[in-house]
Amino acid sequence: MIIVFAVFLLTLLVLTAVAVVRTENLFVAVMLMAIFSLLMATNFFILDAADVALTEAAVGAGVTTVIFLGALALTAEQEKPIVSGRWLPLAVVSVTVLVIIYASFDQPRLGDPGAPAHQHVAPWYLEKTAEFIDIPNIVTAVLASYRGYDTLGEVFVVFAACIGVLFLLSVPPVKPQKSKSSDNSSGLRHHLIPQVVGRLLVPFIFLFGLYVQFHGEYGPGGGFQAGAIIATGIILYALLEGEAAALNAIPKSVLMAMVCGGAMLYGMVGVAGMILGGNFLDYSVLHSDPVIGQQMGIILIEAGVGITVCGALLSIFHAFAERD
Amino acid sequence: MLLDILSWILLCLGGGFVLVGGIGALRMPNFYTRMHAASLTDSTGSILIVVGVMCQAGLSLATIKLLTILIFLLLTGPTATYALANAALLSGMKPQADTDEGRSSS
Amino acid sequence: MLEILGYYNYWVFALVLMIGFYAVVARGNLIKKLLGLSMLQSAVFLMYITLSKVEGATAPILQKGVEDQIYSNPLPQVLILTAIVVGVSTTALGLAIVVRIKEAYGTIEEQDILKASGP
Amino acid sequence: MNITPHLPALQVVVPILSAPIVLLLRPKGMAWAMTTVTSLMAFCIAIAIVSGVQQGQVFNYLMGSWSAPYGIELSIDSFSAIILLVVTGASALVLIGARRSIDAQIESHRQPFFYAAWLLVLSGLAGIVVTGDAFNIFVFMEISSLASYVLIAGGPDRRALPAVFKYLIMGTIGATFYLIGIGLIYIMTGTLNLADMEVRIHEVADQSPVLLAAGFITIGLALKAAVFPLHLWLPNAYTYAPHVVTAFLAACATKVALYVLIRFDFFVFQQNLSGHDLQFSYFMIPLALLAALVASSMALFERNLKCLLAYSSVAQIGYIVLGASLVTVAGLTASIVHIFNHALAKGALFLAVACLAIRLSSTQLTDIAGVARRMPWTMAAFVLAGLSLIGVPGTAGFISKWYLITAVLAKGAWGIALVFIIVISSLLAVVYIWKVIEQAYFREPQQANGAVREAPLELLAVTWVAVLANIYFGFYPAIPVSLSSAAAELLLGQMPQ
Repeated sequence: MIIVFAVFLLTLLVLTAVAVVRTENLFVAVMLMAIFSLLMATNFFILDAADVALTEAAVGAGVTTVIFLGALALTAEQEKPIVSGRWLPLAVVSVTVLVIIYASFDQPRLGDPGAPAHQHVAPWYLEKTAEFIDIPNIVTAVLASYRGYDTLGEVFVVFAACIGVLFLLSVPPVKPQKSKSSDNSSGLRHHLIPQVVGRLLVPFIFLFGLYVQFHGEYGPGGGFQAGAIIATGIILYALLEGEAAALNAIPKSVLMAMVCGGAMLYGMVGVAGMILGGNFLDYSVLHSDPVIGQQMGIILIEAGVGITVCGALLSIFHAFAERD
Repeated sequence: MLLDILSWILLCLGGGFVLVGGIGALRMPNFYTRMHAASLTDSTGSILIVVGVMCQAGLSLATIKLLTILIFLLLTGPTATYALANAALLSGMKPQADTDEGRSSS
Repeated sequence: MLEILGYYNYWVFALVLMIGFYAVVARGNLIKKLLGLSMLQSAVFLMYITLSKVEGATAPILQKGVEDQIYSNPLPQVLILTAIVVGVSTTALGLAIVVRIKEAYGTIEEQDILKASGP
Repeated sequence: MNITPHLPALQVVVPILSAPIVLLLRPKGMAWAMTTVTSLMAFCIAIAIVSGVQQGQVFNYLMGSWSAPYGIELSIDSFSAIILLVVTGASALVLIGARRSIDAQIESHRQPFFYAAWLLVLSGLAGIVVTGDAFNIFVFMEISSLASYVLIAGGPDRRALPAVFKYLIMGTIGATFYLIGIGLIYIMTGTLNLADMEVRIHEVADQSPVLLAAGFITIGLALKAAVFPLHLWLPNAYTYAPHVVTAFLAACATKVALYVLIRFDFFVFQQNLSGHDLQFSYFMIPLALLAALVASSMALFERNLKCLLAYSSVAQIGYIVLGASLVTVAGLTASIVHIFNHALAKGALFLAVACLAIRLSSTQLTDIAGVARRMPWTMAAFVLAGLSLIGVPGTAGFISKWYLITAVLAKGAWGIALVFIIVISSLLAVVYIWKVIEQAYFREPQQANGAVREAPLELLAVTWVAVLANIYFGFYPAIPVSLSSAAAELLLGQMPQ
């Protein structure tokens, strides 16, 4: 039964992808892209990847769409029809599809427990996590401890994107914006119903974000998801009350401090491991009991990740929204 | 057993509503009628489905989570519909009784 | 049954990958190119998550008191968590560049930019 | 605490953790000082690593103390050491002289972002080089790429923006292809650790997913490395970037992508895929030769000095690929020595261009007419670095050309044809360098250039340091050559022939 559902979803995914490419209205394309991300998230969930599904839904469907819309408001909504040269790319693309599909016949079939990918490294994680780290969510354990260095890198990717957007958009706009947009930026301020409902929702979104942050060791969730969820909560607040109110609540300097502070927190936990006699990012030396040390380290770095992601996404949002 | 049957009835009903809503969104002549079709059935459908799933889950933590989801859906769905209609109205799309014109414009 | 789904997943991966690639290469609109780019990345996510699935398994969250439960492979999921964040970072940076291009050239169509910066 | 075993981690951690600090520093003028000091520290760490490697020390570092295939392992051999030297050296040297040039091109309130991005590029590139984990390479590749988009987009010319957008698109496609390749290998082997992969891929080497993975990884990295014909992003990106950024990135960004390409291909694929060496040669040699010829000819017709040098970079990447695609120890040695020497020569040339640009505010060839009279030291540096690029004896460029030609000749009859093409391409280099020299020395200066003075002292000084390094390594090539030949033997060590 679930397979029929999965096939249906995947087919829908391809159709959505085609629609995104074909439509000439960019607004429609961005909305379809959000649907595409949601479909993708559902697929991930069917394939047992709860953490990834949560992230894709929060980041892919939520934050990315908001950023796209922010950029659309500053650029154009309509795409010019293409004039020439669509056959060569189509030919290249078709050949590549055929090659990839051909190669798929040698791959181990889906779900085969005997596939090499499930034989070598992964079983070790599944077996040893209980002993070394003792948290139920193995994805979090791998993310934060076994491959914590990757995650450090990832935090700095977000950091790089954030400073990049701020750097690029710190140039004052070349031409003065039309006065029409000033009405837009206050968003839904004059609409009673969305405002009331929105105000009701915002605290619960924060609560859910914190739950995802601190429940990450036990269930799906963690720093990225929590950071993205809390950021969307604040973005909702900004849409309801206007850009200025959100900036008033959390000024840009605080956002900057969050971005830098979260990244530094992560790095400092790693350096602390080094100073206390372990290797970089070795959390077991943080406490006399290595298992508790690992757990402490994971909670700390997840907090660092959450703070940085939240601060970075909000900084990026404000950088786009301000230019309106 | 009885709970199981009840739950399946609710789930099927909910699915039916959502399906009808989808058809409506496709077949209705203009923007406001389409939205109308989609939003009403969507709310009803989601209530029925969530209650159906709650029957399956029995008395557990999952039921409380489902209840929260239900409350969220009931709050956000109509609000989103309202915001959408309002935005459409503000951007100059007039509701029309004359369906023929609506068809040609949509 | 799962076998068919296995192949189907890979084929969808290939199709979506190339649809995204087509959008990047053949479309002249810069925002469309970025949409294509994030589709391209999503396709890769699908491939990784597909290969993490194990038949009859559940999500890799250890359950207390349940014996001989099999779990799906956590490693590709971790990699994709990282890759999703990398994807949104790239998209955000790309959009910032598009906004600047729009301000500098007044257009976000590739041909018009070439025309404007040509001579 | 003993620092030596932590050196591989510190190489990345020091610059990466300085980036947030640079952003928070007050007053903002401190950003440059902090960045330069950090970069110098990274350079010192690299020197310590190189001296350790030369004494036969092997650097392996387990991140988080998790043993190798489970955690992430950093591993440094002589190949990584020489690239580290190039990356950190280029960053430190350029930064010391960069301050005025950056002040002239980037507004002061945006500078902290710029310097933080610079540090991220540095740590990203260093991170790629020190790591022994395939996915970790992807993560650090994205850090360095995103940050280098930021650096390039900092240029005041609006044409920098479309150029950097193109770079972003092609760079991301490259990274995504690389990711697909790793995924396919992971399906077949279950590991991400390069050393482990090398062992485990052997059993599945002939299956189509592995071949597909080899294709995806090679194309993806070739995109990042601007291997002809995937170099389309490079000329414009280098031309419109801030001048010192061009000097830094031209010296090391593409080189690091080439490093990953060579490492992956020789470490993982060559030893396990039957016939891969021949496929690699047949596929890459024509591309390399075309790169050398076509890009050199493109450089001939360029009117912009930076664009000319950027095309010349594409041609030089052709030489590096050519050496590697011979799949012999001599060829690979030539290739790695050339990575080092080309970084020296191109870094010096772009620094000289930065010197010119700070006074002339344009890099069009017509605008530098007669400038040698006003800026004799700058142009002298340009000439010497140009000689090194061409490969005149007594400069570093000669050493790598010599190794390359020796390696090619060892291939027998058709090697002579290859030498012929190398010589033609070098002659083209003579012509395009001469074109610049002719403009600068033998044309009447334009009226507008009347007030032009010699470049600021610190920028001129680092330019000359780079030029003197070219000459020094031309006469005493022991360090790069010994490291490169050790690296080449290591990479080909377990080859059957």
